[in-house]
Amino acid sequence: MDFELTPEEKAFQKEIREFLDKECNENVVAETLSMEGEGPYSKELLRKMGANRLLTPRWPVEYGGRGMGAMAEAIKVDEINSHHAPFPLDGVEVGNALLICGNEEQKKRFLPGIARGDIEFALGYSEPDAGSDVASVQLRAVEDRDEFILNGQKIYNTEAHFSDYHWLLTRTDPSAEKKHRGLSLFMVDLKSPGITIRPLITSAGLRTNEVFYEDVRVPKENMVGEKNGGWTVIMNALYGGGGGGGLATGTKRVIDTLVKYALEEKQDADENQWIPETMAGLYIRTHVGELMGLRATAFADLNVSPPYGGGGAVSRLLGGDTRRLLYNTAMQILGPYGQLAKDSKWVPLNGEILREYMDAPRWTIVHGSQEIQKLVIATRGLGLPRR
Amino acid sequence: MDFELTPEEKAFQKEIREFLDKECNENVVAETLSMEGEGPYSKELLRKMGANRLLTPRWPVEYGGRGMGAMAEAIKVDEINSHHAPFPLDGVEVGNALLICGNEEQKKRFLPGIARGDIEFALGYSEPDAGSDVASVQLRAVEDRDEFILNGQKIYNTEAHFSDYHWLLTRTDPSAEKKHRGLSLFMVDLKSPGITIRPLITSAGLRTNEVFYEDVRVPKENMVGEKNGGWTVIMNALYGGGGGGGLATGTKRVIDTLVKYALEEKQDADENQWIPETMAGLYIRTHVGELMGLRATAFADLNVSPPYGGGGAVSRLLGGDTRRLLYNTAMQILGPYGQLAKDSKWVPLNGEILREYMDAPRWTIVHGSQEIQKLVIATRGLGLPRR
Amino acid sequence: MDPRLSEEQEILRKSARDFLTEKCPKSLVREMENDEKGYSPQLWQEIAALGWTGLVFPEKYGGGGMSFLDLSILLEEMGRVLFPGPFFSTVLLGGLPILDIGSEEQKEKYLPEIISGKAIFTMALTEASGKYTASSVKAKATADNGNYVINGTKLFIPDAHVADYFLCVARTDDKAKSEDGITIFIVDAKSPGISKTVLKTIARDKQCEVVFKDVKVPRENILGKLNQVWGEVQKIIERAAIAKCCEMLGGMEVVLDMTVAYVKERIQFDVPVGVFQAIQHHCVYMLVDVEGSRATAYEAAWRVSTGRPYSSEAAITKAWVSDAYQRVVALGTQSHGGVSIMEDHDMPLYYRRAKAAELTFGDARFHRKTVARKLGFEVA
Amino acid sequence: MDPRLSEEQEILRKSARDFLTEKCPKSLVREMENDEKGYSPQLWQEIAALGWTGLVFPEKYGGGGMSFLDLSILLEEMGRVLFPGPFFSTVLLGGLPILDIGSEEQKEKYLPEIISGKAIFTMALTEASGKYTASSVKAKATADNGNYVINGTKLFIPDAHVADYFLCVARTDDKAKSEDGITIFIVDAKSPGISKTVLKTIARDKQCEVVFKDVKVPRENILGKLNQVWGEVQKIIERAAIAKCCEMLGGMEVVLDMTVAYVKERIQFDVPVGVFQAIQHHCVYMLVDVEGSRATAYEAAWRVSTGRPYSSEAAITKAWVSDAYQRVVALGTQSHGGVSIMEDHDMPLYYRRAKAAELTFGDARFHRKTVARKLGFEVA
Repeated sequence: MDFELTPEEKAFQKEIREFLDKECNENVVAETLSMEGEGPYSKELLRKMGANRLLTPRWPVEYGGRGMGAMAEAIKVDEINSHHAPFPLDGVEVGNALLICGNEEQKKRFLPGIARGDIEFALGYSEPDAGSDVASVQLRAVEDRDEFILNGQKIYNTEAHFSDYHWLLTRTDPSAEKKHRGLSLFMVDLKSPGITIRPLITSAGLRTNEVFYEDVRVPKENMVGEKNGGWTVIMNALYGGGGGGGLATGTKRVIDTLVKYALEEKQDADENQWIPETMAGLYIRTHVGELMGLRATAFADLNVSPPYGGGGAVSRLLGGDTRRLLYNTAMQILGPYGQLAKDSKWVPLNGEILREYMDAPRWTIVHGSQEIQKLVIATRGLGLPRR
Repeated sequence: MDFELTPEEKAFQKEIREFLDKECNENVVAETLSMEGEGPYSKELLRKMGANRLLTPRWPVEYGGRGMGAMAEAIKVDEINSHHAPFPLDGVEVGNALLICGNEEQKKRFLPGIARGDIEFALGYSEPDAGSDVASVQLRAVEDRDEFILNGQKIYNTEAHFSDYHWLLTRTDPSAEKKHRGLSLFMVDLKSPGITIRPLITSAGLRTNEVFYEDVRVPKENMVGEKNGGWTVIMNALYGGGGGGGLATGTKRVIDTLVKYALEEKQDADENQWIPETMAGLYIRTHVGELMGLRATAFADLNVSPPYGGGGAVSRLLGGDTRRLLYNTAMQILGPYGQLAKDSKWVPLNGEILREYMDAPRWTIVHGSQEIQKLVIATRGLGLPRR
Repeated sequence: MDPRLSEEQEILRKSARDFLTEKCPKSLVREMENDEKGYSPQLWQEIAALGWTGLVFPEKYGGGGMSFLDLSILLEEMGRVLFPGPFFSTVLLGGLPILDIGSEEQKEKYLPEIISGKAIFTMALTEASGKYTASSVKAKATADNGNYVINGTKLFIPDAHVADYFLCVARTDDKAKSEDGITIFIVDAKSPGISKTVLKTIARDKQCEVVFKDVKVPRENILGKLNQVWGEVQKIIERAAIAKCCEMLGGMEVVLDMTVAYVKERIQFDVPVGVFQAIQHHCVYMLVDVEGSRATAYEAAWRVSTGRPYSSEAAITKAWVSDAYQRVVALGTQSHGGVSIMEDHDMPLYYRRAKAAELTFGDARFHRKTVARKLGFEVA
Repeated sequence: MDPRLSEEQEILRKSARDFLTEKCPKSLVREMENDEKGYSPQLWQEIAALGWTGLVFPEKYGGGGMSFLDLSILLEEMGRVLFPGPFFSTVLLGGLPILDIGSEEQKEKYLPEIISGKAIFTMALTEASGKYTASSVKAKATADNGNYVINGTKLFIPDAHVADYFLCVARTDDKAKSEDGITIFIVDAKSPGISKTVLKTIARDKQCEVVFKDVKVPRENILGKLNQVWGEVQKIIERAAIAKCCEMLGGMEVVLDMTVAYVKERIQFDVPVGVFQAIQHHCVYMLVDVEGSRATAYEAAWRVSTGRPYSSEAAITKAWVSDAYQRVVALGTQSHGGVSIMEDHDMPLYYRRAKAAELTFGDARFHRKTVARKLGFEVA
């Protein structure tokens, strides 16, 4: 047993940390925290990261990676988060699935571009009637010689307005008896005629999108996996990354900020006596979640199932709850000042706490609701029966 | 709107409180808190209460009641609880169902006896394979001229060892397509040949029983309601009482005891600074639950559905959670002393907290698990669909 | 015990609901969030004409002579639709305090203005600490030639930007104990030396910073006793907390209703999501919170209405309802899923106001401490 | 990072599990709850013969020379079967402290006795306050003719009734700061003046009151430094807390396993209850708690084992595992329903021990305060 990163991982951590300390300037951070998401400064940074092979450390060297493991990926995610750097999650998720399900031509065509920070993907799963029940997507793809013609609507496609490609789950067989057997996955150029992207703004002010398809044509070679085999592809995208996240530098930094705020602003110890123990509880949750995640990630790198098969999903579930508790507690510490928005007079901590508090529900809903996560853990991890 | 008891209710509260202050002596309390439950002192007290018409205030005068409402019943329950007096719940529950489903002869034969404290009933619902799923009971009742012959097993029948009759749910039609359509309800004399009662002890040291039936004969006139109509009868027993509990004098007394203990024994204010706010939170929960229960009970007396139809089940759900929180908190206040049992050296508060802590899981499991309660509220109260 | 509303109260509720459903759609609520005033003067005149601004005041001043419980029912309805504007400030933090402790002259002067919808009031109480305690009142009023001069900064003051008058709570004796040197002044909002800044809040509800710089107030504008008015201020806060809980109750009801309706309709995995046990349990716990809030808010309002003491009940109610509303919006959002975190959905309107309401007149922790004191603990 | 056990550790785990499955069935656990001694001397000799009592001690004293992590794995296995007896006290509260700070003479005298299974040790630390703080040590040891005389009452002392030796923590200088006047004495349990009372505890685990009345101890029985040993006591407690967490982890695993197995088999409403979402969520949160406990307990044990500092990790681990075990037994019981609240079911054995384990070496709140201090707060 050993809980330390390997020398190679430590070196990678140092490299990406120092890189981001230097390159992730306030323009980039402002874009990350803005309503619109990625902008020109972010794009520039991503290309620089790509040039240094910092975006996809886990991929094979031939596709622009470093051939490292899930732990390197976890280190990267942690550093990106804690620097408020842009987060090219979707491209990496797509690439992971391509590595498993794509053909050689697709891999060569897309992976190096993603790794360089040139190609951005937006995930196109959810539809108005297909939320947690992803298998019921209706966006129709009809074969027409060497193309497919797409018609329908996607929703909550967060990166669509600045991405190059859509990773699109479609229905190719509406008569399939089991609905997840009639799906196919396409990579669609978002500049294709017939695509309309409309902004949708969350209550935290973040931009996401509705994407409408009207007679959009996509060449057959952009289909990933088999026709009607789209379910396998997205399962690989969702769970194929393996690992379990892990490091929680960002969350620990928020805790530090709050501790500092409490020590400076809340000196009335008697009245605020609840704060130390509560913050300690949050720190403990964060630390335990981090250790769980690190273990799951290390098991993934060894290609060994962790005990009970719970793996990364279990640590992510804990992390989701921790996040919600953390920002609720933060708002309580700020008291009436907590309700003040970014550019208000008297706003504390730049309004970041309020922003995160408003954004908190998204974390337990998006990327598969917590209920679905629990179903996956219960049935896959613990082997409980399904209805 | 008015939140005060009526003068008649206040008078009844005063009467039963003064009666129990005087009559519920330490012998009775010892029996109530003992492993075995009701004993001779309890029986004597119940008969005295019956003679004063204190046991069934809600029943019509002709059957031994006072013709009062659900609020009087709630007052009675509260006083019995807070005095640690014996709790003839099952008899009253049986009587409530008899009032609705019994024939006149059955009412005359049983109700006055229950009201006098002469006849005790034990509920016979659960079986090893029929817990929350009561409708799947298997204890078989086969018609044989003017009798039924009973074979099978019941479990968790708490009062069986000191009761006179068993309120027994049986299967009369094993081929019924919907299993709850093949049930019938009998009142069985527990002294009948063929009945064996075996003690089962809970981890809190409370006695409950397994009851075995081997060719036990019960006369037809002891069947309540229609043959194969047992489900209707037990629904009336479980939910026919109406009202929603309400007063929480007992719980508030426990809170007072803990506050006093904390003030005397935990004077190290700095270290125990979590206690006041936590106890206040429990007091608030208790008080809110009490008000909810009182409202539900008052609505029942008016024969009006409360808003959302939630009624008493909702306040009982809150109460169950409060109970668990209360004894968990109590154990934390007692610290290492909390683990000491009744007759140990150094035991605090006579070991009552530990006893209740050990007994706590029973409250969220017995009388229909909390999951079933929630199902009832969701489907009956909120009209959510069933699967 | 009688849990029912009276016939008159049912009529009030129905007419308020009908009126507000028509006149206060969510489009107006959204518009007023970004409006400089934050309310519709025309709608304000309409509710004054309906008698709402005067509902709770005696007939002799032109009011409706109705009870605090009646007012609570109206507030519950306003809470349902998220009625924007200075109604709460004017009635709870202006009119009622004047009715409580004003001189007859003051009542005759100000109450008719409130009742007729002419004047908007608010109370300038809290300061930088954000607390509702006597020691937090640092703004100073200094006697000067028989009049007073006020200096200080008040924070989180609702509707100050449109108020015609402030009840300004200031320290008039800084040598006495905290509780013994506080006085309320009725201050004309147009007095020289007052400057106001609207804060940007989660509920976009126009809470303000108000700076008093050498603001002159005539001696006859003292409301109640000189120096000895903290007990009255506490009563005003407690009553306002109860009233706020009634408003919050209305909001919780709507969140529950819309959640239950949604989960009955929303199909996933070929069934309405309301069949899933997790969703059912979410809804059940929302119901527990709504019904608990109703029970305790109504009881507290009934106590105010019938002249019973209500200090403990205010603390119990605000503690419970503050937490309960938070839980209800969280579970409602979780039950809805993605659709309800979009800005154009109604849920965020309630989610944001639940937080603002939690914070005003003391959060749950503040009130739990009050209850702890009543249980016998010494608590800071 | 490598989350795996070594091959040797896997062998240790397997052999321990096989041995304990055979030798320590629940029937023995139940028998020992009511046994006067609380353990089986025969089984004690068997585990000594297997090398368990000596596992963690250097080979030069006859021990196995294995690591603290190896010991933790053994404790996890003991926690699974609820192994009764003074193993924990003897090794964690007797042998390891002697190994830490004993003189070579003391090591040579006592360690072989422990390793061979001859002597049972425990530590007499806590008193009436029940706390693990320096100021709680009130028992006095007074110098007398080069020797010491101990007076005082120790409470909640595990296995004192069968111990051959106590490490008695007593105050030798009551004028110095709390932390600076404390000394550990190795006391022969047969010394005149010692009286023991077994307390009746929830876990029936033979915690005792031990009264020292004019108990004479020779000067050479001082363990470590005179007056300056509190830092060592803290290390002993922290390490014991980590070890206890490994034991608790074993218990939690079994509760999860038996719950998952039960809900797969138990049929209600014509389906295994494990299909119900509420039951699934119970099990999922149990898994979160078990895996969280495993991660933090293993990391902490690894730190002890590799000579890294472990003070923070002990606090984090004991805080988490104490709460987690409580949640696991509560959810496990709720998922089982009625059957698991019966005394003859295995669940109450774990339910009761979860509470006892929570309380020993500081409960979650105690350790959260330690973590709060490490975050920078000043906490009492």
